[in-house]
Amino acid sequence: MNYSHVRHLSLGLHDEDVHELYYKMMLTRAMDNRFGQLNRQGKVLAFASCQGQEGAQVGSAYALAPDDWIALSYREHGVAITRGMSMRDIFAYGYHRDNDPNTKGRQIPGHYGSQKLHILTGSSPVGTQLPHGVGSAYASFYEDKHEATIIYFGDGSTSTGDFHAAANFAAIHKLPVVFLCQNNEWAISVPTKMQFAVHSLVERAHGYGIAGVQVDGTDTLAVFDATKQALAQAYAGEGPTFIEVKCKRLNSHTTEDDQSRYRTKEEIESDRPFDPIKKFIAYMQSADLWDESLAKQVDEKVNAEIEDAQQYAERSPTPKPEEALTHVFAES
Amino acid sequence: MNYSHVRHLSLGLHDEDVHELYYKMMLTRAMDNRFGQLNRQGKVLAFASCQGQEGAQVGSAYALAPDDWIALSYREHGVAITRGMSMRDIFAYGYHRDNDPNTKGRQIPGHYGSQKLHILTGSSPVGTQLPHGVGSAYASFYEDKHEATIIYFGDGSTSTGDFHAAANFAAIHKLPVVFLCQNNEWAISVPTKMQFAVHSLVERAHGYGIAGVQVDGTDTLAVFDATKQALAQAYAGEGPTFIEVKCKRLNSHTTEDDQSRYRTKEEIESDRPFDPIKKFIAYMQSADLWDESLAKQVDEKVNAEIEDAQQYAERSPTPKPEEALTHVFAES
Amino acid sequence: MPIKTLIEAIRDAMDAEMARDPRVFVLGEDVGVKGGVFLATDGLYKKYGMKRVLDTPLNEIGIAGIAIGAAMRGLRPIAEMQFADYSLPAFDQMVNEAATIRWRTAGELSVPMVMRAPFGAGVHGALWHSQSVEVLYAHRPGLKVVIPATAYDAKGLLIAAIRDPDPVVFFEHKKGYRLIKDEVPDGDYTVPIGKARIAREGAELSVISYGLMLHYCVQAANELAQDGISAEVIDLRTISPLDKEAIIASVQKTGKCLIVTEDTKSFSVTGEITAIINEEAFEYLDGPVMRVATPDVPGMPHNPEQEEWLLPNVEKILVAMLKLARY
Amino acid sequence: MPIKTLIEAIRDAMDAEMARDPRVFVLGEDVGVKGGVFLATDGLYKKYGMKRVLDTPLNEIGIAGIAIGAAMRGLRPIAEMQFADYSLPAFDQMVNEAATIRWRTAGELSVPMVMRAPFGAGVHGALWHSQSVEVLYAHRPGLKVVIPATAYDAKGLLIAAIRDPDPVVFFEHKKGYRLIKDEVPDGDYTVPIGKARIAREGAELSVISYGLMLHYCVQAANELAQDGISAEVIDLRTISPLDKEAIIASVQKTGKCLIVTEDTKSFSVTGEITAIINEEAFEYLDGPVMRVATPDVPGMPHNPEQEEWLLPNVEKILVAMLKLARY
Ligand SMILES: Cc1ncc(C[n+]2csc(CCOP(=O)(O)OP(=O)(O)O)c2C)c(N)n1
Ligand SMILES: Cc1ncc(C[n+]2csc(CCOP(=O)(O)OP(=O)(O)O)c2C)c(N)n1
Ligand SMILES: [Mg+2]
Ligand SMILES: [Mg+2]
Repeated sequence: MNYSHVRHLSLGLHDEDVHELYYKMMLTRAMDNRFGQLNRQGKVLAFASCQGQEGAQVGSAYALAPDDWIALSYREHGVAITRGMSMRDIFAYGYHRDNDPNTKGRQIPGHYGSQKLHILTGSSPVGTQLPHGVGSAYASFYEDKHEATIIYFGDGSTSTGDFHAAANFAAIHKLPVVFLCQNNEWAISVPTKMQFAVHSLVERAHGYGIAGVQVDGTDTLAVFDATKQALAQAYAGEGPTFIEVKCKRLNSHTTEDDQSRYRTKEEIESDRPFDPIKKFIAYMQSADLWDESLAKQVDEKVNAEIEDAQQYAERSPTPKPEEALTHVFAES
Repeated sequence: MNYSHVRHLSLGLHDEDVHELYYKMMLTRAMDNRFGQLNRQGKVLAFASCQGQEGAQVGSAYALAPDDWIALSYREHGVAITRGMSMRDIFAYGYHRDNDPNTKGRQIPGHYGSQKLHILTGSSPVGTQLPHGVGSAYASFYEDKHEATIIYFGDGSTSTGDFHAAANFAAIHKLPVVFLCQNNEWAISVPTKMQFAVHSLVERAHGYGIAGVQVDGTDTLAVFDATKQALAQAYAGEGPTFIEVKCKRLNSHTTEDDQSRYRTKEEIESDRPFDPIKKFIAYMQSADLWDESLAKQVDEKVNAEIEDAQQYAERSPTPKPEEALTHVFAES
Repeated sequence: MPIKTLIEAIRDAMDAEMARDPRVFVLGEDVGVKGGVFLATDGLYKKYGMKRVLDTPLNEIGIAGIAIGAAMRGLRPIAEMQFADYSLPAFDQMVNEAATIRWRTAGELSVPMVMRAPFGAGVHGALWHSQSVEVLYAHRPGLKVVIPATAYDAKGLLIAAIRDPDPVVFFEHKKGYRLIKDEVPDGDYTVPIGKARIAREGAELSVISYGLMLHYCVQAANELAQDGISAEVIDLRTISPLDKEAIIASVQKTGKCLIVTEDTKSFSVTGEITAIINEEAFEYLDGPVMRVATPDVPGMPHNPEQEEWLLPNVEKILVAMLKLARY
Repeated sequence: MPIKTLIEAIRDAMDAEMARDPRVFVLGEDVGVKGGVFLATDGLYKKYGMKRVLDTPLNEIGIAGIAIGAAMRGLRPIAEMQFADYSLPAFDQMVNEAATIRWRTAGELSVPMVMRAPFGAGVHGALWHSQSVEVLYAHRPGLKVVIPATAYDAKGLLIAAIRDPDPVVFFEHKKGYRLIKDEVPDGDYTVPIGKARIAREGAELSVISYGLMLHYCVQAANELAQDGISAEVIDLRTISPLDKEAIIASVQKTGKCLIVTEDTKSFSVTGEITAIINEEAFEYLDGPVMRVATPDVPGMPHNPEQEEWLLPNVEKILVAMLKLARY
């Protein structure tokens, strides 16, 4: 039968899930906008915006089971949020406060890490999280655990030696890994045509004997669906899947970058329509899951969370300078 | 018309070329056997035999033009010999003598290097020669020279980050590179099924958008043919080609290794028939280019060269100890 | 003479050499249209085109390895690592390959390349935008390691590095890019690699440093002068090979030595300098060779108060100088 | 007690820990069926199976990076690098990742892994089968670097390393694998990481070393005793963090110190040790801290005469000891 008008049901998602997805994306967007403002105010000192990639991040993370593990880099705010990291924790981190549970203010924002949320710590060196994620999957395999590890990385990361090591090893041992590549078409200022000669990164995946699929990153449900299927394959011991999520980087690479140095105004503008949130709203409307009052409710809830989190961060203590010397090794 | 009974003519090779190929392979085999003996006598201190891979090495190197460049590792004695390195130079190297033109006795045998012969210096770290070869091709492209660079490496080398960097960059810029992979089925004791999950390394090449072809390494003319075609494509600016030459490693990895530790006697024996020289003799017979007297001539020529080279090496001086301190930087 | 910043001097040097020598080209991440994340190559892509100002894929092994191959073929590559911290994936190519090629071929082949990268902390860049890794490269004979402290030296040393027949690792202090300003002649000139300079003459103690820290040392020395203590400040300029003569001459004159680095203290270049002084000027020492450095932490924290607390500064240097002077 | 070689002690340690703790596994090139190129893992594949004795593809980035990921998940990986020289492709993973993870997460995550590798020269292995790279790893806080000199210590230190909650880099001298033999108890025991030992008591000068060189130092000290000069020999055992107390105590006692390493001299660990002695025991010094090391060459030559000429040996150490004693 034809589910097309209620596509989310065909994916096993209830109406509440759709509203939850909408809420997570709105929360991610609001947090992202606020961090941008706080950066201009000199309060958040560096930040990599994920605008345009919320569908890729929220859609995929929503498909994960609590036991699954996550390896990420620096742009996956939507993943941390969907995974359940509180706004207060995220802002305490952005404000490099002592109560930042991710890094105690030691890292630049975005390198989330949490035992509770099963997030392996991210870092700035591009690609290094890929072997970590594969090592995590090896641990699940080693202990015969019904778990998968999803690894988030960008198009540029596929050029690294770390990616090569990770993809090859995962394929050889059919490890429970989901390679979630957000192809936002840029490695800072280097366009994909200067990064690789293949038309799709799925071809790159095939070079390792890894099954691959390309998805439209503005279609949140499609990302959810692809991730669910990849996870099922992983749990079944059928090996890794490479998901290339095509999306747009709506802002500059980071607050340190100015994309107008390497892209025309027109180019930048032409990306604007590729907004996963706009597209998701259209879907909700088509599925009769949208009305102004709901939108208003979500906006209010989101704003309240952001305001509360910012106030929390601003009144949180900064770590003592000498505390920078702790945790070099396990304290015995 | 049907050239099958005179296949070499169809490949643009004259009868003399066939005899030359035979001679180079016999010379390579004899040198390889002698180095093995000299190792057991404690005169050559370490050696990686290329037996079983002469077809891959001589056949491909014979296709090169004098202007082409070569990047190699440690097993390509047949390449150095075909390129014209004298037996005396090769033995002076094997005996780590002062007049070793490759390394002045500083490197273990096999890491050939020569400006005259257009051989970039080889080294032990596996894979590092791949970006060097691509850099050499970039230099040819940069200066619009009608040259290609051929890079020799093994199956195991395709797992390195260096391979990944080299293949990807060469593909992006359509550089004049021939990736000549000798798949001898082993990285020391690690079989290919533990090295990669693809059926053929040609699939790996496709993951970079590189054209690939698989050849039977016991068929010297097939290797020659594939290399010629790859070079033509390179000269024409149509980019790199990946040639997977399937061959057997008839001896242990090196004189330090004992393959009976990880392979059964039967397995080892079952490889013996895959000898490119036997196969080439059969071809010569089928093409009426073979008779006992020729075989005898070649044997005598080869033995004379080997004997002369060994005597030359044995009477050559060893470098002065303190000379190890020279050439750290350019002497001004 | 025009006053220029460190970053302008770096750009000048590359521009001058690219104009002079067609074999010189730049490769790295974002060096092309964007002009580099610190704009070191700003304008060069327009002027010299893609072949000579090449954006590479994100793989430092390749940036270094391809530069090595091109250099063996006679080109003069300048390989930019976006941050010194990110040069480590290329470490194997630089120390196992670039450093060894001339020696292992007894001069048959060589690698006239430059690897340049911004290093140093103070910009809240945290663990991977703050590192000092010079000692890692200095450890391998066959590599030269250069770190300019002034814009004048940056231009002259970088031109010398590009013309050098051997591989040179060239680090530029990112906080100094716009902070450091001094007179830089137009046109080309070289400053010799391997020669330190006396940044400030003095008689009672020697202070040896390099990079941004050098300026803090000079400031501290000037303040110390007000207490009537005269300190000599040596700017190493080249980390490897070290200018032993300059180091020893100064210590023989003053009898006391303080070494200042921004790197974490243990196993930094300060150790080798101390050892050289011990071996060659022990009898002249009127006090222990002392060190000011960053405490041993695995990375620089993003938190600015912590970063400031950890890093050497004029006050810490001054305290150490006084302690040594009074010894 | 049974006499065992260094390599047997290493194998014992891994076997004992694998038997005791199911989280312990080995990964690396040729560690499986072949049992490692030096047979360090001989028999373990048969005993523990492929999952726990895993042959990897030829990629050190992966060996280290996968070990780091598995360690963060609570396993206890032992990552074998076939030669210390070939650990450099993994250098970025080890220093930028393994070393920083506990600190950068303020203890939330950690990396209880061991990276082991054979190091050292004397086997005519030339440039890439001879290196001493300990100082490169020692430079980064967050990594522990261990080098045993005896079979007893090798077993006890490796077991301690495997049980250590943080990443430990463990180097074993390849020439010592069969040369070094001493009493090794059966069963398991640990030797504490971070503690040096007095290998030979003495009064007139201190000799500090580690690895194979330690044995040459003891031999030289015994010969020196025949000239009536009593030298104390310190076996560092751990390169980072250094046992400062042991170093200082010995120098305070003897007033003279010779440091011996097989590494090339410049920027080797000898510099840091000299600096520590300067900072903390300067008043006790009756002579310069001296060093015996390999001259600064980019690699070890294959030519055996040259190799022997370059490497430290008992005679060179003895000459330096006499020079220092007579100072
Ligand atoms: C090893 C390394 N080299 C260079 C950099 C500098 N850098 C940071 S992000 C980036 C581009 C990454 O592109 P991509 O993987 O597509 O991720 P995106 O930023 O587009 O999300 C670069 C070059 C780095 N962080 N690490
Ligand atoms: C970076 C690095 N890691 C490990 C080694 C040890 N090693 C030497 S040869 C070899 C296997 C190479 O296999 P392959 O590329 O197939 O070449 P083959 O020896 O079969 O010709 C290994 C692991 C090395 N030399 N370099
Ligand atoms: Mg991208
Ligand atoms: Mg092979």
